[in-house]
Amino acid sequence: MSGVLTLPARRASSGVFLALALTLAIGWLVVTVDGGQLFSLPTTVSLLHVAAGLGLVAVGQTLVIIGGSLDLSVAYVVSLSTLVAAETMNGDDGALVPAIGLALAVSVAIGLVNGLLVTKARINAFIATVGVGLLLKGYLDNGYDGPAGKTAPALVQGLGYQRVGPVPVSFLLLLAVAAAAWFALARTRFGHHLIAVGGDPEVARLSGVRNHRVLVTAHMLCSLCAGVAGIYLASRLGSGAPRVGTEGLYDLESIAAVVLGGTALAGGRGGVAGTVGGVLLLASIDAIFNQLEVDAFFKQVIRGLIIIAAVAIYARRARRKAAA
Amino acid sequence: MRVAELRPLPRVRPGSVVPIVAILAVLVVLLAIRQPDFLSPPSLMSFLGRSAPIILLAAGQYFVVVSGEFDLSVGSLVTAQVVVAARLIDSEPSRTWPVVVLLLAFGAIVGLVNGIVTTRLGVPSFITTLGMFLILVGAVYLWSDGAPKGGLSEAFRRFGRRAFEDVPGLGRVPYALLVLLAAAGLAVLLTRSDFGRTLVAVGGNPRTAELSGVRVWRAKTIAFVLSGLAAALAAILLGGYSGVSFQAGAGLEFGAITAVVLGGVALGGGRGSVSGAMLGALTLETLFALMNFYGVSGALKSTVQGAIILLAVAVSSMRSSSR
Amino acid sequence: MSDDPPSPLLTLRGIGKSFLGVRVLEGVDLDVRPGEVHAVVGENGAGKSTLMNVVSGVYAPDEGTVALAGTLRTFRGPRDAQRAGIGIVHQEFNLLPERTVAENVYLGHEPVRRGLVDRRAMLSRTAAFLDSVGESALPPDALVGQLRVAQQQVVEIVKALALDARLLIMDEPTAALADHEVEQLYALVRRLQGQGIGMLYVSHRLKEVFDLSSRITVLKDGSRVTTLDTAETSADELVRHMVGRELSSYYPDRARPEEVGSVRLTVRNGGCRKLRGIDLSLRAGEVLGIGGLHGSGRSALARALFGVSPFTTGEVTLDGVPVRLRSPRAAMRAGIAYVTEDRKGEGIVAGQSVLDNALLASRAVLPGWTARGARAMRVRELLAAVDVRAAGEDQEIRFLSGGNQQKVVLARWLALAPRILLFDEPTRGIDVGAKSAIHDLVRELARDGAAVLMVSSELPELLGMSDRIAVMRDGRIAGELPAGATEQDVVALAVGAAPEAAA
Amino acid sequence: TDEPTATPSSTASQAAGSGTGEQSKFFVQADYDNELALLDATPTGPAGKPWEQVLNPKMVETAKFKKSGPYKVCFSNAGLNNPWRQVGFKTMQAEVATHRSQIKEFVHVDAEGKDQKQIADINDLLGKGCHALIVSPNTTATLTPAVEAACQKGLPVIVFDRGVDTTCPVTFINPIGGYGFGHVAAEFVSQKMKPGGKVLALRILPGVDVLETRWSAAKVAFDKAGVDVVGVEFTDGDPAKTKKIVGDYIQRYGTIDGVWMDAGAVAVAAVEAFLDAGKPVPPINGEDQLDFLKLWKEKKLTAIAPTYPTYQWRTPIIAALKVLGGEQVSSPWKLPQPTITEDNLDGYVDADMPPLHYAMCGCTDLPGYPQRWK
Ligand SMILES: Nc1ncnc2c1ncn2[C@@H]1O[C@H](COP(=O)(O)OP(=O)(O)OP(=O)(O)O)[C@@H](O)[C@H]1O
Ligand SMILES: Nc1ncnc2c1ncn2[C@@H]1O[C@H](COP(=O)(O)OP(=O)(O)OP(=O)(O)O)[C@@H](O)[C@H]1O
Ligand SMILES: [Mg+2]
Ligand SMILES: [Mg+2]
Repeated sequence: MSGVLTLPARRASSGVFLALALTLAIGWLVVTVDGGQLFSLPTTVSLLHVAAGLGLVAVGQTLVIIGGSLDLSVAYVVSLSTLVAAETMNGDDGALVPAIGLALAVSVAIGLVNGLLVTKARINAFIATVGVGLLLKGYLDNGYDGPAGKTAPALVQGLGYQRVGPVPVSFLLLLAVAAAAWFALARTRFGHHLIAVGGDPEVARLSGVRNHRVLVTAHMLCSLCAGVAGIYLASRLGSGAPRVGTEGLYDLESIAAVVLGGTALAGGRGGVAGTVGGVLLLASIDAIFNQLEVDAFFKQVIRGLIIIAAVAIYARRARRKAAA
Repeated sequence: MRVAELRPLPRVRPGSVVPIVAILAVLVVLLAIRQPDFLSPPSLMSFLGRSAPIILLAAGQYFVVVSGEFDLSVGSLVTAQVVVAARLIDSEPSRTWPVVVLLLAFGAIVGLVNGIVTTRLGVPSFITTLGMFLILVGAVYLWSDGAPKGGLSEAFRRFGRRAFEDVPGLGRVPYALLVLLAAAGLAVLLTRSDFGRTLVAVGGNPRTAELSGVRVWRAKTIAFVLSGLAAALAAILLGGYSGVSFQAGAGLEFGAITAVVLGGVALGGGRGSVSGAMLGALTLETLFALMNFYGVSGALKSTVQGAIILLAVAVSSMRSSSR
Repeated sequence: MSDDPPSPLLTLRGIGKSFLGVRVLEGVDLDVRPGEVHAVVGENGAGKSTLMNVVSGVYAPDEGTVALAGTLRTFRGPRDAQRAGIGIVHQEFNLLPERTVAENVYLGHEPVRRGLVDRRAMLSRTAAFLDSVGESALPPDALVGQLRVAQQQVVEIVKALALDARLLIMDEPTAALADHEVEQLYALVRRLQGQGIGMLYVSHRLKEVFDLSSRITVLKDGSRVTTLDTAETSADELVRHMVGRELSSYYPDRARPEEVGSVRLTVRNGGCRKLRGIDLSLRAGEVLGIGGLHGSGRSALARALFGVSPFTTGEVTLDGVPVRLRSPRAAMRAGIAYVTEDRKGEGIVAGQSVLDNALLASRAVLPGWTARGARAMRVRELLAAVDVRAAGEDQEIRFLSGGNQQKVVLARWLALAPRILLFDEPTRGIDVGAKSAIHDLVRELARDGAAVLMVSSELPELLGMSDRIAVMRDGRIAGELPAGATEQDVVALAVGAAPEAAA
Repeated sequence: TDEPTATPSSTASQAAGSGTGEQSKFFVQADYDNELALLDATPTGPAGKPWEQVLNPKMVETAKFKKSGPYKVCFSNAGLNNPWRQVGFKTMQAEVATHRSQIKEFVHVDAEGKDQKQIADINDLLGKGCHALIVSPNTTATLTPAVEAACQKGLPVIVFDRGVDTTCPVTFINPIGGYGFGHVAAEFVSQKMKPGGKVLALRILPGVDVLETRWSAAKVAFDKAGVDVVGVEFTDGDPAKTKKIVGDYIQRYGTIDGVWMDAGAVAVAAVEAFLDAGKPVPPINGEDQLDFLKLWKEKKLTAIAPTYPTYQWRTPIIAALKVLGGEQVSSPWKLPQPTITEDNLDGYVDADMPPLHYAMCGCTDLPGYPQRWK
């Protein structure tokens, strides 16, 4: 009686890599015609650096979004983390480890608060994290009137500027973090439960999943990633910067990257691989337009269009699958 | 239908306006203590007048949110509208009305595009409107290459800046307030109408709505158009109130969404009232004034704001908890 | 307490529960012995599911105690209950469409090896369980969203089994199952009984109750009416306890020839993704029953006629005029109504009031500020007519019992005074009382000249209600039977044992 | 910190309860003193061309950068995200246009106000075979490493507007700077307003070094004058927010006797707040943006407009060509920083330029004026 079923592929992420390949191909063509070089060493390095920063945040963001939540406070967490790290190091390699530890601890703590607000206080994630963001903003605005602290030289040389061929260490770090996240989602109970909570909290609860615990953990991991991103930026900037996170638009950009990667905002569906693809896509667009010296505002328009178009295409393919 | 024995309904239902009214009351009291003359008609009138734009945006946002979507583009839309208005009017009074009409049309069209892309192309509205946000900001900077040009006519600025002076009893009645009252009235009427109720159903369960003959895509699109129109009105009042600048609409989208949620509207749709949303916006504005009057230092403002918002939302979500 | 019967596995004493001041359960006593199937019956809203949810830790009781094998238990949540060895098949599906069968079955207690989820074990064990319920054809790595309602029901059951529970609760496990699948369930239940597993069995299908249970507890308005030994009671007595009055176990009279009017709707060679070569005609005043196995395309047919997933080939005529029913809206405008089989997912707007739910369709297709008053009146009458039980017309519908929700959905459609009604499992999960009410209603509609198409997996209902029966198989109409056909005839056509009789 | 090599010192004057809060860590007494000295210094260089003039020149050798043209000049820009930078960049482009013979290619990369993007941009530019690199850093401290990396590449680096914490660039170009701006405005406000009056300080946003130095200088002035600063508010450059704040302060204190602001963006809004409240507009400072200047003239305000001239965007190009030509340049290259007062106001008001145009663009003689700036 049970008719044979045709299962649609569960990877929506394949789409983003297609988009990425296309973008790079077209970009390369245009840039070359324009007399530039898209894949020159410096350009590639810059591209990967930009990707590393956003990527670290976006991977964390992926986790909360898969859990049906959202984190709009990451930008401030990033800034705070740079400051905590740089101020604790204060240019001294000896303080490297404690500083990193402290920065990450602070970040995780913020994640904990986010998580508790979303679960225990039952505040919608959007508001909860915007609220926490405001709290942090106030602290940063009030406490810092500019860059502060000094990153340990070792970190600057290492994470900040060290490369393996054209690939910055920071990008390798991103890959490592992404791999870890992927593993957590696919191979641990936490991952399975997180996807369930994102898919349908009630079902998860009735199936004996501890929804709150799972979501709080996800939020802590998200902030942790933001913290790591902060440390990377501190290593890049040589000091703590109170507004680097917000200037970088890490909150919205990370979400955009996640969705570009084929993760459903509603939760319960998606993956980290796609997110990395989404980040690379955004970074490549940047790089290409840089080469072409396109006006930043025009670039913004194109970005908007590309984001919408890309997601529209996924939606289309998804529908076709459903109908097939 | 048999009403089985007297089963009392829950006091505070999810989506009720009770909590927000309470919160607002508290803030107003605090404000009155610190600054008694704040409640004097003239000052109250001007306060309501200057709060009109964000309240309008909240009302517009309500329709989108209750239908289960987001509109993150309103802030940039306001900015775009103000800048466009300035350049088109170019301090030429005679162009005021045509431009006003044009702005409303512009707002409606942006809403329409948001709606169509979201419903017909199946792009999550968070992304659609985020993209629209980028596009609008980029486009308006591009178009006015980087710095607003021209200027707004007095006739245009009147709407957001001037008032009927020395009205007996009230002192002054800002035009903005009248615009607000009219729009608010319409909004409430709309939520009571078939469309309004249907929209809530769409937000609650699109499948059911579709199978009951509701054109879900149409309902949602209309919601976006309403939001766009609200943004246009807000832009007209805001441009009038404070003139041209690229900052005109900065951050308003978050303001509006926060207000809507404060007002008890559920993100994700299906629950909440437009009056709640507008009260939420008024609460935010009151909070802002409160901090000015209590002299909360510039930098700490956002901390206080964040804390109070979290508190308020937490409280209301607690009160309206079933089970 | 060491009497002759084995000491009870589950003991409930004085269970009480109210929601927001609404009394739902009151002083319910009940016990289940190892290896016993204890049936719980009652009208819609009697509190059956709530009671089951209390036992399975979903709700904490306001009063009373839950004892498992003699020791008192307080569950902080479903998790605790599961740990204590209580498994439950919920009345509504609790599955994640985006996840595989195996992932759903083991959700919350995934097998782990060295701290990592052991997928291989998950798949193999799930496959084993599927075997044990005779669903070996169902791949454990299929996405649940791709499964048919019936298959999902099976996954739901397997999910409960996977907890290897001491006490298994089944809240209307057969609501979505056809009779021969019910047989498989019977076998399973008996096997579990053999293993000394106690079972609470909630169902509106008295046949099953009598086939399976050894004792029956009747709930009414939240309190226990009585507990009977199945051997010593009869359907009539049971029904009397449930509804507190005699119920004619007969179906309303069929349409007399003169009542059957002209042909309203015809389909010629209709086809779509799930249907092929559909030929059928529907007359005013008659009830056309649609039989068949699950997945045979009955819902697909209804959905095609209602324009949800329209026919891609063939021709449909309404009163002789060719029509294209591209969307539900178009169908509604043409006077067609459709009561879906998936109430939770497609039938109700959980967060809206009873009244809003009942008005939904009218508002959509015949809007207008002026008509509102009259419309509201009409809907109120209808809600009364179908006898909805709720705290008030502005109570959120999610707080109503399944049956009452269904009645609200019916009222929604009746408000449009449709000329053609498509019912997909109209009495699924509806109690005997309401059921016969709905049967009378359907027949009445036919009498008033409506053409009714009724999909049903319940053969007695199908046979009792239909003036004609079209039986489907693999997306085609296998054959048509006149009134008075027997269950065997239907099943024979459904499984393809009989030569296809041309319609 | 506009000066390179400047290290923060704690010799900040104490804010004796005059509401200005404690001194910013950006305050560097030495820089402060020498900027105030520069205010009355007389520039050397061609008269009427302030963008070529220098205050207290300290010439440095540049022979080692001498190359034969035409050149490829690259520019890493912090951003174009406000009218000031827009006007400035247009001016720079116009300047480039006047040297078409010597500059064969002018590469511009916009960091969109993102530190890490600018670092990446600079690194990227190093691979493009530029003859000279002009940098307008987004943030002083954080861009330093990248600029040092650029210096090591051996090509002449010219920094302007905001500085970097290193001496490796050939020169650092900017007008007198934040202390001068803040001081001039604060002095004016505290002198013109009624003694013991209440001052409201409006700031755009915290953490932008140029703005911080302006405020820290103003603090010193206000504390010295014993002015009662009743509020220091951030406006995010949003006129609506500004009007609300100012309105509420007027209501709270009955009247405000002086308004100081660290940038002109919201000057007009502040003035309007008083007009709408039916109060006389107190002594106030703005900047050289035309909307303010027009309003000032029209409403006969008691006002002053210290400037941070946009003509400084011309100088880096000029400097780059000098350096590549092996000519000496002054390092640092301090440009004069005129102040607009009642007396010279009419000279700057230009009715047919857009409201947010900066009068001090020194662009009237450049090709494409005025269209390019409209
Ligand atoms: N979460 C809830 N909040 C409020 N009321 C509820 C809730 N769940 C159930 N009820 C009410 O409790 C009563 C019993 O509901 P329940 O679902 O247990 O009935 P049932 O016997 O299972 O009916 P059916 O046979 O239709 O499933 C109903 O009147 C329903 O309205
Ligand atoms: N092979 C299939 N793959 C995916 N979904 C299916 C398949 N068959 C049926 N369905 C879904 O299950 C629902 C019911 O299936 P269908 O109408 O084909 O059979 P049915 O006779 O109505 O059985 P049921 O009682 O399960 O509804 C349909 O709405 C359809 O969407
Ligand atoms: Mg039930
Ligand atoms: Mg069916």
